[in-house]
Amino acid sequence: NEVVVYSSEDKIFSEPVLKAFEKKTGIAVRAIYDTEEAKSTGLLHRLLAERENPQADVFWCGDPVRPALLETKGVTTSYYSPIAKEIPENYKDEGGHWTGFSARARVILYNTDLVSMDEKPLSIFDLVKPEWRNQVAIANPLFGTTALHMAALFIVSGDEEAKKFLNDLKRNGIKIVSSNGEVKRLVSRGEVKAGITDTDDANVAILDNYPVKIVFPDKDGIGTLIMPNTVCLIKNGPNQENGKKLIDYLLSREVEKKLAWDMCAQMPLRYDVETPAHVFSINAITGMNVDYHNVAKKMEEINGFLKQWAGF
Amino acid sequence: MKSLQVKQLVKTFDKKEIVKGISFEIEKGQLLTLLGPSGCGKTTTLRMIAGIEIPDRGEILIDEKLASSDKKIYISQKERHIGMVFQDLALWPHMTVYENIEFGLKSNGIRRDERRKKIEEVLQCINMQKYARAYPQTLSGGQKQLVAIARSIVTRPRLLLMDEPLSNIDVKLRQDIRQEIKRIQQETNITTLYVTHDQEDAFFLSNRIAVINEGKIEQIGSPEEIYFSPESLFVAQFVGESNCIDVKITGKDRLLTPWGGYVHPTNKLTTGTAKIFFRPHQVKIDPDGRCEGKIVKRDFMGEWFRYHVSSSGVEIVLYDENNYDVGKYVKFSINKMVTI
Amino acid sequence: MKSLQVKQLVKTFDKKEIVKGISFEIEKGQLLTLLGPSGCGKTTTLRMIAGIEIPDRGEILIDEKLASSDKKIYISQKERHIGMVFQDLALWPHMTVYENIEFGLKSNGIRRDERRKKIEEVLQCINMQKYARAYPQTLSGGQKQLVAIARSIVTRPRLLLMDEPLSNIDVKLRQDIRQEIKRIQQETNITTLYVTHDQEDAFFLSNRIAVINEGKIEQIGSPEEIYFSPESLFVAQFVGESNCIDVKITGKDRLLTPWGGYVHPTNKLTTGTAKIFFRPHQVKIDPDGRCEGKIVKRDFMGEWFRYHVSSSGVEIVLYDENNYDVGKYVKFSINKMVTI
Amino acid sequence: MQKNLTLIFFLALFSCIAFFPIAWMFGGSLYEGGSISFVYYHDIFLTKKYADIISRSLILASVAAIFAVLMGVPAGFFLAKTNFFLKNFYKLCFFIPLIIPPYTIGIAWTNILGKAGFLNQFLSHYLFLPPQSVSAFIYSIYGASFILSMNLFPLIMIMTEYALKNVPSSLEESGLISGSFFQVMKGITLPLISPVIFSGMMIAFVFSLSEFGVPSLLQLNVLTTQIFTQFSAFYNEKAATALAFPLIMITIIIFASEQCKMRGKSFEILGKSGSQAFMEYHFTWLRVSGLVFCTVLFLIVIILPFCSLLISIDTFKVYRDAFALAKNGIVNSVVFGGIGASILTVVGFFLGYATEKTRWRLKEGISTFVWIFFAVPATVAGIGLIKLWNRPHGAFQFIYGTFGIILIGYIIRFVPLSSRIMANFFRQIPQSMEEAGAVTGASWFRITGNILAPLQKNGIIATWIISFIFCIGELGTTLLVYPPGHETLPIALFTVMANSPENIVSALTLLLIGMTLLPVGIFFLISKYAFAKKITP
Ligand SMILES: Nc1ncnc2c1ncn2[C@@H]1O[C@H](COP(=O)(O)OP(=O)(O)OP(=O)(O)O)[C@@H](O)[C@H]1O
Ligand SMILES: Nc1ncnc2c1ncn2[C@@H]1O[C@H](COP(=O)(O)OP(=O)(O)OP(=O)(O)O)[C@@H](O)[C@H]1O
Ligand SMILES: [Mg+2]
Ligand SMILES: [Mg+2]
Repeated sequence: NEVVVYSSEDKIFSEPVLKAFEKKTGIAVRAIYDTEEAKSTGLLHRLLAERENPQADVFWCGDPVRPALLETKGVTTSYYSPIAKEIPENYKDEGGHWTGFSARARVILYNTDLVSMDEKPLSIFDLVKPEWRNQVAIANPLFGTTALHMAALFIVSGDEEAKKFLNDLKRNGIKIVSSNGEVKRLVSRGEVKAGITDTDDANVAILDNYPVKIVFPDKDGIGTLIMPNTVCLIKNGPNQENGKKLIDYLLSREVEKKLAWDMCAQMPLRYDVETPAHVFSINAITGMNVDYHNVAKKMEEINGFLKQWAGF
Repeated sequence: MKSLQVKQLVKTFDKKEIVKGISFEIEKGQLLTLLGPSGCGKTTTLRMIAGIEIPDRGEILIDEKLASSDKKIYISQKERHIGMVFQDLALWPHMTVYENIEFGLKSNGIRRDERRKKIEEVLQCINMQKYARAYPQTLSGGQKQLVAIARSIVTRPRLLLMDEPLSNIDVKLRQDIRQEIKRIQQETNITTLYVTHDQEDAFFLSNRIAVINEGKIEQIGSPEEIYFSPESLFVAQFVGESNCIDVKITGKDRLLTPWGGYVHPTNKLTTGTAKIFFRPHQVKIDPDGRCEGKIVKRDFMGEWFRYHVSSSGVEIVLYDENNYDVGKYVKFSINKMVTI
Repeated sequence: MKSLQVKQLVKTFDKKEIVKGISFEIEKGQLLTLLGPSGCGKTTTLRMIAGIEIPDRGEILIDEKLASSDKKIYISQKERHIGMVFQDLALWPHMTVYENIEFGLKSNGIRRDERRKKIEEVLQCINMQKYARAYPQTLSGGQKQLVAIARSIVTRPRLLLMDEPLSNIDVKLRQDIRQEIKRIQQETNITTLYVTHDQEDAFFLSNRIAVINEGKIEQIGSPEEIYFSPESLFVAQFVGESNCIDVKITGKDRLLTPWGGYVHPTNKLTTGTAKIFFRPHQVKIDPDGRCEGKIVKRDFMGEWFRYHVSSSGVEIVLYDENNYDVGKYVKFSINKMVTI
Repeated sequence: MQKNLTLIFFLALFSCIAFFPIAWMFGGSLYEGGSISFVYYHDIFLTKKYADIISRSLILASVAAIFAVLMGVPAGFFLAKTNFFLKNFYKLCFFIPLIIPPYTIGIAWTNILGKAGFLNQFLSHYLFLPPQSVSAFIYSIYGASFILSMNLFPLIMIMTEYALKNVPSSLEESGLISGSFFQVMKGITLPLISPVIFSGMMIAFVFSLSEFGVPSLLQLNVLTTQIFTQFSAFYNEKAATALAFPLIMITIIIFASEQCKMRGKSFEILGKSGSQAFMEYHFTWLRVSGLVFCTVLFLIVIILPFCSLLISIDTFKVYRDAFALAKNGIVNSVVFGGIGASILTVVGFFLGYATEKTRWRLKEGISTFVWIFFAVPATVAGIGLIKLWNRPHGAFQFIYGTFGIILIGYIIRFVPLSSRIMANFFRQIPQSMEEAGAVTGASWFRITGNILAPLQKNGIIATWIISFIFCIGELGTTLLVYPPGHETLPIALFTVMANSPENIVSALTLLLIGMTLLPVGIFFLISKYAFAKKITP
């Protein structure tokens, strides 16, 4: 009586949730977590390689795009969780292959020792300005959430715009680092003034009480990218039923709340889950208006460009 | 019955032929000595017989069973029941003297108490009992060799190969060990193949001696044969000291030597030149000898003096117990000689 | 001037005293040989002189400068300018013969072409030119030793220590090398300390011989002294073969031997017992000898036969060129004898 | 016979385990659109871009290897050849960099050499190096080499140390007669152990060549990061595999060159006698310089990078949390590492023997064959393993579902390593030792047990320790194949690394160090007594 879950959400956030599920249902959860070093793609490879003879039942993914990939490779199967009705439509796959829940967003993290309140960037487009020369860090746009962010950006502001923007950033000496964690590290240590990263990384930096603050960019412009966690059911997993149970649990209000109050400060997709002061709820910030399937497609298109942009 | 037959053995090291078709046989319980200059291939031969080196050509039969033929091995090292004293000993540094000797017994599955008995016995006869617990590298050169000997004989092998086992052992002890080896070898009649540079050892121990030169056997025979009737110049000169002098054959059994004519069998020849050969102690200094010469060099050799005497244009070596000064003129006579 | 002085040298290995106060001196250009049974401490002594082992007590002076005193070292190994042939050679396996010999020259900062010249020279005189590029493990035992010798002499050291350098080399070659060593040693007059078990070598090479027993020197002297007038029973028996027989002293210069009374200096003693001692070849078989005995054993020794003759209750050893059968009764006479 | 059967068995064992998954991957990369094709190889060899990448990889690896030798050989030398204050403490500490994943070391160094790092500020303040250039250095190829060399030098250190312990004093004594200390070291001692040093260098080289963590952290464009990009940005595992091909080529070339260099020479040195087992020198100046060198090294490779770890840990509670996160991993690590190391040592022993001591005609071929697996990227190996072993059938499931699959991973990744080390230590055992045993009629097993193994003692110790550390540190492959609940310490470390408070990470790192050093330390003690018979070469 067990369920096997692969989680590419950071272990320290996801493990407590799964433990809670264990306690609640008495179903033993056997989890495998991913590592930052491998850009959280290790599990993806594992899922793909195990396709012939799946070992996992559930894949808890940190973003809504990789499930799309799995779907196309025929790793996942569709499951409409009853409880998912409470989740807004655009955070769900109409095919039922994945369902989103509490979300992260892309933010600008800046170091308050080096940047005063009124100099702080309000839009990612500010970062091409000369005063930010050599003072901005971003994770390698080929991987992880940054890749999503770029793809989304290309969609909302058109390829030409986006390409130009990126090239300007490059010209402005932006530092391309290995991961969002790195961005966080550099900003909080004051190696650079600001960087583009995820809410959870940013929040941890704050809790480690480094002199950093968050900006949700382009509030009154294109908005920033919101990335729900997603969960999907693996085709022919060993314990389908328990898998579904776990999915139902993960999508529950309870979990969204837990994740909101945890260090990762994930934003509930439900409007009526109460959150700590520093955690906005979705409606409080302007999200980019994109369809994640398109984002997935867009990534395919542009990562050639990004590859040479990032110098690989 | 023959315990060892070697037929046309050939071994080549990086394109240099080292052993060039050696053949010999040893009867059960006999001891054959290989004599020969450094680098003539003695060790290599031994190693091939032991099965360590693989011959390029030739056959080896042990107890008349084919052990190896050309490059093919039929009897593996361990079935050959060989005891070997390596020229460079190859004692095991991580084992005490006792364990070094014990190893062979162990691997022949002999019981512990049995082993202890045998080992103590053999330690006795090389009298090294008090070194049983010592590690080889704390032993003196000679002691190491003794251990190596002990290791090789304790298993009472069918065939014993000894490569200069006594080279680092002092004369006195060597004589005892020699006796020991002879005793053991005869009692348990182990067939033995023995390599030495010490001609005393060779003459004392051997039933037969094979003189090897540059990978070929020059002569096989009893010590006496080898010593007194060498078949080739090499043997004559290699074994013991000797004088070789060119002579004219002036007629049947007539030789013209630097000291005038001699009557001596010339095996059928009636003309041409030949060599006569005689040992230093076959020449005697005596007042009424027919040859005379001047002493040009004197070496003290312990048992006797060695004199280099130059006489009628040739220099000969002779031994005498008495002490004559260099420069003195002496008369001498040649008691025995051989023509080659 | 003395190139080497050793005073009361003592060395202890794990509580066993191995060298027990050895003292000797060597004049510049002289050659001293250490003779002694296996394990008597010869190598250890050499190693201490070379500075490899640190003496527990005693002084070593080289060219009359204090090299080490008790446990303190004053002259480092390198400054001692020593050439040494190790008993177990210790050639460097990763270097060719050439490189092995070259090392010493290199580290004495000799120029390349210079080096080549010297090395070729020395290879010449051990005639191993064609092995210059060979690696030690591909050499025969004797060849290895030759390389070790070459390595030790090529640097023309001030002091040459040779530990059984010829043990694995055949008689003929040994004689040549011996000559070589003697030549070099005399020409460049290198002081040499030489260890051997081969008494021929010892007698041939040495100016003086030191007989060591159990870490103590029994006697130092010229070969003749050692051989003919040994000061102790040990020396008498260790060097060469000898007969020692108990006799009664019946009066001034009167001895009663098994063969009746002899007149012989008894250095002042007029009564009691003594030992007489004589060499096997100081006994001659002659029809009108005054003693008679029965041949109980005959060994063929190459140059001569060794006979064990039992006569009037004692067994004596004698050499004779002629071949008598075992069991035969022979008359013999003792030409020389010494009392100890 | 016994001998050949045994050797062939181990050879076959390794081939089956290692060859098929890897062959599978490369086979796949040659197979595109239903037919054989070279699309993925084509531009690797034909475009300038990859030429640059490969050359960059080569620079990275060579510099790292050289640095590692420069640090490791002297360290090993001092540890073996003299005796000084805190010697054993240093010896143990010097393993730390090898234990910690290079990625972590990288972070530590970017921390202290980054613009805001204290060392950077120190340097720029006192040595007037512009902060830019310092941080530029650490983010450059050379920075990466530097970091990797610090990660790898212990490997060379320990190999050097134990090789030196095999050099019998008599060979140095005969040198000291005519040469000074330095001349002897330069002319005799070091050349005698050169095969060991050389292969240590090779291992360091290949390791840096195929290491991914550091280059990716520093965003260097080298082969491994390219491979990773193919894997994780394009999900194109065939292209990725194809990219691993140059790695293997380079490895083979390096290896061949080593084989040539050593041909003909002999390093059979054990069993020679001497005044003691091996020479230790007690010149004061030597001890002092040993102490100084090791202290400086200690400051650079241990104190500097890891003091930040220590200070970042404020409360003891942190350890409890860290322990709670990792306790499962700790047990697994030690158990798997222990078993893995032992297996590696055994297999390595026999493969090393086969490639060094037999008369087989093919042995060079074999050693090359074994060696190339060292260059296979962890991810390729991992995926290959999954594809091969993840099948519904019982046996497969059994292996795949248990830590068996992890051990198999270890074998693929590290048998090349262990067998190489063993082989080079075997070089030092004279043939005659075995021959002398054989003529007594001893079975080969007896010879192996009573003669070869004891004589190989130092080799075995070195191999076990190195294998153990590498096993515990293995991440790339284990991550892909470990069954749920079997995570090892590094995995525990890396899975919580992202986004967990720094002090937890530090605590975990320290745990990792402790958990590795403890067994190693214990092993030192055991090995002191286990091989009770002191072998004094
Ligand atoms: N492994 C080898 N590789 C190449 N040449 C070798 C090898 N072993 C021996 N030789 C050569 O073979 C020749 C004979 O060697 P071997 O050891 O049989 O001589 P030997 O008769 O034992 O001489 P010695 O009496 O000095 O021991 C030597 O010239 C040696 O150089
Ligand atoms: N390192 C050591 N440890 C303990 N005992 C030793 C050591 N070296 C030598 N010995 C002992 O010292 C004694 C003398 O050794 P040494 O090598 O000097 O004898 P030797 O006179 O050279 O004998 P040989 O003529 O056989 O070489 C031997 O009994 C040996 O056991
Ligand atoms: Mg030989
Ligand atoms: Mg000696």
